[in-house]
Amino acid sequence: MTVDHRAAPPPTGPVPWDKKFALRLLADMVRIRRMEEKSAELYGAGKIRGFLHLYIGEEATAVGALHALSAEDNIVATYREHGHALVRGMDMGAIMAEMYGKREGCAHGRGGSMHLFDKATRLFGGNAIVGGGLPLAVGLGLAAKMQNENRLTACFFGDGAVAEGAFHESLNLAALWKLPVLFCCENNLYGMGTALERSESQTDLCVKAASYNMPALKVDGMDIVAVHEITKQAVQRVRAGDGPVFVEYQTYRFRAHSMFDAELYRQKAEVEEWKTRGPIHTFSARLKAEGKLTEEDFLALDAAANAEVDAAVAFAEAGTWEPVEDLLKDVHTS
Amino acid sequence: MTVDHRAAPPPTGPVPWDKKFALRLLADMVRIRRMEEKSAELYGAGKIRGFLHLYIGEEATAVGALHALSAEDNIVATYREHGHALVRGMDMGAIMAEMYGKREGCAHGRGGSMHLFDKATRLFGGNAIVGGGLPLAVGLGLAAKMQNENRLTACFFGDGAVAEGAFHESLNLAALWKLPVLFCCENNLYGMGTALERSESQTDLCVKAASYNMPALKVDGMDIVAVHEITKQAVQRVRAGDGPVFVEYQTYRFRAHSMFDAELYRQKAEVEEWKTRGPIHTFSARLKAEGKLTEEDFLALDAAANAEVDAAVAFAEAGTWEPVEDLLKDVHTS
Amino acid sequence: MSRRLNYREAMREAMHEALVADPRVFLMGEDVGMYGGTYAFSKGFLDEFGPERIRDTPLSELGFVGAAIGAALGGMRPIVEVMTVNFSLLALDQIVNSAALYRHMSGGQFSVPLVIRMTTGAGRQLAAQHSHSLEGWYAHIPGIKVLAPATIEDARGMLAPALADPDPVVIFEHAGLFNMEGDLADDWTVDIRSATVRREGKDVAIITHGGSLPKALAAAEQLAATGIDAEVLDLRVLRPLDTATIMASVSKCRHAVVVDEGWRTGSLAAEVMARIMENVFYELDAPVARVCSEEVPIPYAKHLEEAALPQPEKIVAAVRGLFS
Amino acid sequence: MSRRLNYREAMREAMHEALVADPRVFLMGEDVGMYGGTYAFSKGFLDEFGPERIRDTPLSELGFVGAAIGAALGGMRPIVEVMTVNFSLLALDQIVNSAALYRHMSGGQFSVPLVIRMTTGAGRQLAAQHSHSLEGWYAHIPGIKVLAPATIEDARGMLAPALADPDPVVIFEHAGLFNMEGDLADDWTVDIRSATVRREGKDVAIITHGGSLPKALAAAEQLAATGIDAEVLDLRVLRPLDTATIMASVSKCRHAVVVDEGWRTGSLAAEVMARIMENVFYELDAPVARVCSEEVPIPYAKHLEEAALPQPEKIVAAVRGLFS
Ligand SMILES: Cc1ncc(C[n+]2csc(CCOP(=O)(O)OP(=O)(O)O)c2C)c(N)n1
Ligand SMILES: Cc1ncc(C[n+]2csc(CCOP(=O)(O)OP(=O)(O)O)c2C)c(N)n1
Ligand SMILES: [Mg+2]
Ligand SMILES: [Mg+2]
Repeated sequence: MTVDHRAAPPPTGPVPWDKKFALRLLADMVRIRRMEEKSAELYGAGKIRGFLHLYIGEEATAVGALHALSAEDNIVATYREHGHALVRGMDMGAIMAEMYGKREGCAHGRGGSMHLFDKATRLFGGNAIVGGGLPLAVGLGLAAKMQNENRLTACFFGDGAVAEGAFHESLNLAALWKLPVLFCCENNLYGMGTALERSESQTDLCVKAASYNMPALKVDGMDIVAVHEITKQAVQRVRAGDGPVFVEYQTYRFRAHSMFDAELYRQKAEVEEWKTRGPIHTFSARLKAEGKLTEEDFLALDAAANAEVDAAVAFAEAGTWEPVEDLLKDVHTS
Repeated sequence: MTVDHRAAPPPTGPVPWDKKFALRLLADMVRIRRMEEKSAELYGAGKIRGFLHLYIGEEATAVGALHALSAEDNIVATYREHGHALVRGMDMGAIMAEMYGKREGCAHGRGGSMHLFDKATRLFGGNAIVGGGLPLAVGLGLAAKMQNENRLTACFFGDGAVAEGAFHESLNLAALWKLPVLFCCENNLYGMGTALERSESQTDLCVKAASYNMPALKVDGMDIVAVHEITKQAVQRVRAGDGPVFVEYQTYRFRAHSMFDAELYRQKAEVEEWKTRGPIHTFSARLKAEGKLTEEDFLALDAAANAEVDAAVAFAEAGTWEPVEDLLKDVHTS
Repeated sequence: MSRRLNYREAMREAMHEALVADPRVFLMGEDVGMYGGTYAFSKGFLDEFGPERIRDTPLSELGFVGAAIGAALGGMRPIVEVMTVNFSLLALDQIVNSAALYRHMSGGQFSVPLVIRMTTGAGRQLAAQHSHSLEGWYAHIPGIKVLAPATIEDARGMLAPALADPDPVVIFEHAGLFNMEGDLADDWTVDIRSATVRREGKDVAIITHGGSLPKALAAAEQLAATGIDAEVLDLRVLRPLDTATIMASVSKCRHAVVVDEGWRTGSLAAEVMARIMENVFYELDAPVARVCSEEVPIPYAKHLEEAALPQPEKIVAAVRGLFS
Repeated sequence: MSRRLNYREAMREAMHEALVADPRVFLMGEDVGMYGGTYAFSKGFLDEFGPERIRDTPLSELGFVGAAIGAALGGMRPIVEVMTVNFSLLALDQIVNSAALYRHMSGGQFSVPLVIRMTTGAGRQLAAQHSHSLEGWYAHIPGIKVLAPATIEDARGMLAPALADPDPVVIFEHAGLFNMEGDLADDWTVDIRSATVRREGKDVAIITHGGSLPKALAAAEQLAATGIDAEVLDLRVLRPLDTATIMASVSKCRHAVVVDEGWRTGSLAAEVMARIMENVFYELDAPVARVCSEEVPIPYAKHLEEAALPQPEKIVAAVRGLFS
């Protein structure tokens, strides 16, 4: 499952899934892609403001990983979480309305793009402090263990977060206390403009994780099949009750870090090379080669995604503003 | 050099040093021991207040390690630093007066036991935040490197500090930037009342350190010969300019954590067993066996230590109080 | 009827009660278990409740406080002990950026029913890194409640309502109070909403909290001997401040001194003065004064430490200043 | 003679000058190098000064701020950039427990000649975790100086004296000011000791700093149109506060409003009010009012964020309130 993160060939090979499942995952990747493209457009149009971090290029990770979880599991994510929220089951309209800052958004416009929360699907945010979600995930794991609940907590974070003290303290606590936490490291090689090798003395993040006495797996994050299969294995191990597992998803973001990034820190050619490994077109090609996907199938699911996006935007546009009189709502429960 | 930390036999074997050097190190251990015993007594008598952390049992570490350094090197230590301060060359009177809170103390009574500082010997404290010294040591290393100074920074810290985020961030920075830092981990198996295996998922601290791509050595911290020789090696490697080195000194404190500790967390028998490995009597025995130490030698150096302690106490007793009008002094330079 | 116990025993009893009453409650922090609690607040708990519920943590303040927040999100009712406020600086990100914000950022979907306890204050010659009084900082943060039990009753009674609160509550326990003894009435009741008058008076309102309360009461006695009848108001709840009770005392006495162990500039005392200015300016017969810590890292030496902190004599002098 | 530039350019020039002037000066922080600076303050520096002196750091706020303190102890003159005040919570332990205390704890042996720069403030819809204004917290700590450049001149001029200071200096740069343009006189001079009157007036002193200065000036213009002549005082130096200049304005105007983007309770505004109470109580014709942020984590939605922050209209209303 190890890949050379920089210059791996595009993912190929058989897809061990039935057509229905394969198309579902493909459709989810396309849904994310279309939603993100629209978000970028809406940012340009001033409909979405603040910081906006797109998941374009990384779709295989959230989709492959989240489909390996059950509805009882907890999710903790970062500010780059639109895709996770969507795949986890949040309504795209509620996501879009939140990014518009509308009352109909999941947090009534209080949170915005970086803070999508959804109690129904156990999405505990949307955290915009790098590494900030890791201790929370440990605690959610602790709560599940103490209450004998059969749920794990999947915590998504980037390669940049690995340098934070929070990473260290959290991995140690989870391993020491044998908590049901799945650490999902989305290694896209950059934390903002800082390349991994300029951030870590040890760039093999699995070696770092393993130093906590925790199983650590790495996978080609552009290959949704590999992502899903390895995550299933990892989930099984976590559910066995022997403690946390770390998975490094080796991926890449095709867009800028946020909407304010001149991308001085990487070469256009590098981005282009990675695009040849794009998770959607490579997976589509594999499915087509196996006869599990026709061009019509793809067009249909793409059209559905676009329709969903249009509906979500319409929903957000039609949304209302939280009354200013309610400014102080939800600071405290009572 | 690896020892089983729990049940190693007392250190034995040849001492590869001439008599003069051997006796100097022995004398330093005895000086610390006598000073610490007196400090405990003075604490009981109310002369020293606040928190007092004794180094009794751990003398071989500071003495063996510090004698491997040069006068140009920087030292960063913890609240358990009396021994380091003394061996580094601070006047015992200035130490004692500081613990009395007297004006003649190294910090005019502002710092007390936990905050011994000495510009002349480049002792940058005495830090009472667990792990707090580690980032400072990284910075001192950075300053030395940027100024092309041939000095390393030795940073002492306990096993408990390894769990702190500061440890993680500091080791990574030092290794990433290849800084001349010697990380001296005094692993005495407990952080206050918490045993190492209840604090770390990975109890081999060298494995942890190595995960930063840093050479990591472990040594029997009760064996001053081993401590000194391995530290010399480590120092050489640091001076070579390839970055930091981590040394784990496996040691044990014979006394309570501080003066307020009922020691509920460890067995008397364990303490007694460790005492059989006490650094002073085992080293003395080895020297005697080799004919490098006579009983008279020992009595003489012990007497000298006691005399030094008496003089230090007299100095502290005769000391004066910083005038209350000077309360606000030294908050800012001007 | 009443019985005699000290502050430490009172808090210990409160925790014991909570642990017995609710299986979701657990205690976690550095050395709360095997060591018996840094200040012996949880002595014996490990044997009684086991290591799952009396959970010793590694030295990872950011991590375990964050974990407590997560556990609260996950349905537990953690009591997390940060050994002292000094080390809480390492955990502030989680307290301010997670615990305090989660309810609001999630549009009311998630709340964090967490109690954070920490020792605060100086007075034991622990020097600059172990002597902070940062209650005022915490009281600045929307989304958390801040309590400062300064009596046996409050040490005994504030924990239960704090645990019942669906949102994060921070409790500051001043180290100078731990051995203080007092009588606890059998029918005590304690809320976590109001300030309380600890000594009635009519000439000046001395407004304080936590470790400064005994000093304020001592000052009031000294003042009484010279004919000044001081009221002593214990803020008790530092966020949200009980403005009405403060104003009632100040309006009555027309003079006020605020006593706060925080450093003067930016102290909680400043906030109390600002509120007095806003609410009862015209009822003041003199400007409100404050007695705070001097603007110096707290020194080790006893005489310097004493000089740095509020003391009854300084309070007396400040009160006299109002009438001169 | 003068020339036109914006805040960002002014600060960039100041850093450039410092880097050229003193080989001990270096800049370190997240994305100061390859990325060109989060807010482009250091664009081009990496090429000009190289990676040793324009040092990109991993995401390790505690570690690299502590390292900057260590480098200062070791003879360098670091400028450490913490991307925003929000993330500085992770580094607070090193700032408060090391940088601020080392001189005192060492009895004057060691000082920490360090400059910490950070972006502060809200107003760009970055939501609760990216919108703190914690200058008031920092201004509470003895041992550090706190600056808030709010003009082109101050952005250009405060860095050099901060670097010359032998003790730690924290500089807060409000994100709302970065694109503000202004004229810089060729003979500008800037100190880091005094508050400054930005607009003279006689009826009310509006006392503010940082990102609220333009709002206060806008409010003053609106007030002028209705016959109220407001003086606008820019605190500039938040620790130590220039009490004399504050009192001069307040004594003259006999009315004051303090404007501060911090949350109301425990804001720096409270400290200013407390000092006014202590110093010029009898010269006030009305209680001092304040305009601060509402007690809510800053919401994302524009209309809610605006409602949460000080605005010229609120300042105008507060001033009018004093005269009604
Ligand atoms: C504690 C903290 N420091 C800095 C930032 C600013 N910041 C936001 S995202 C980011 C990069 C994080 O990189 P990584 O963890 O790899 O995630 P990615 O953005 O690549 O998904 C930075 C530096 C922050 N939000 N929080
Ligand atoms: C950040 C922080 N947390 C907690 C403490 C309280 N404390 C002081 S010493 C200590 C134990 C540290 O153990 P270790 O690092 O192993 O050093 P040792 O005392 O064994 O030499 C603790 C918990 C502290 N001073 N700082
Ligand atoms: Mg990344
Ligand atoms: Mg230890």
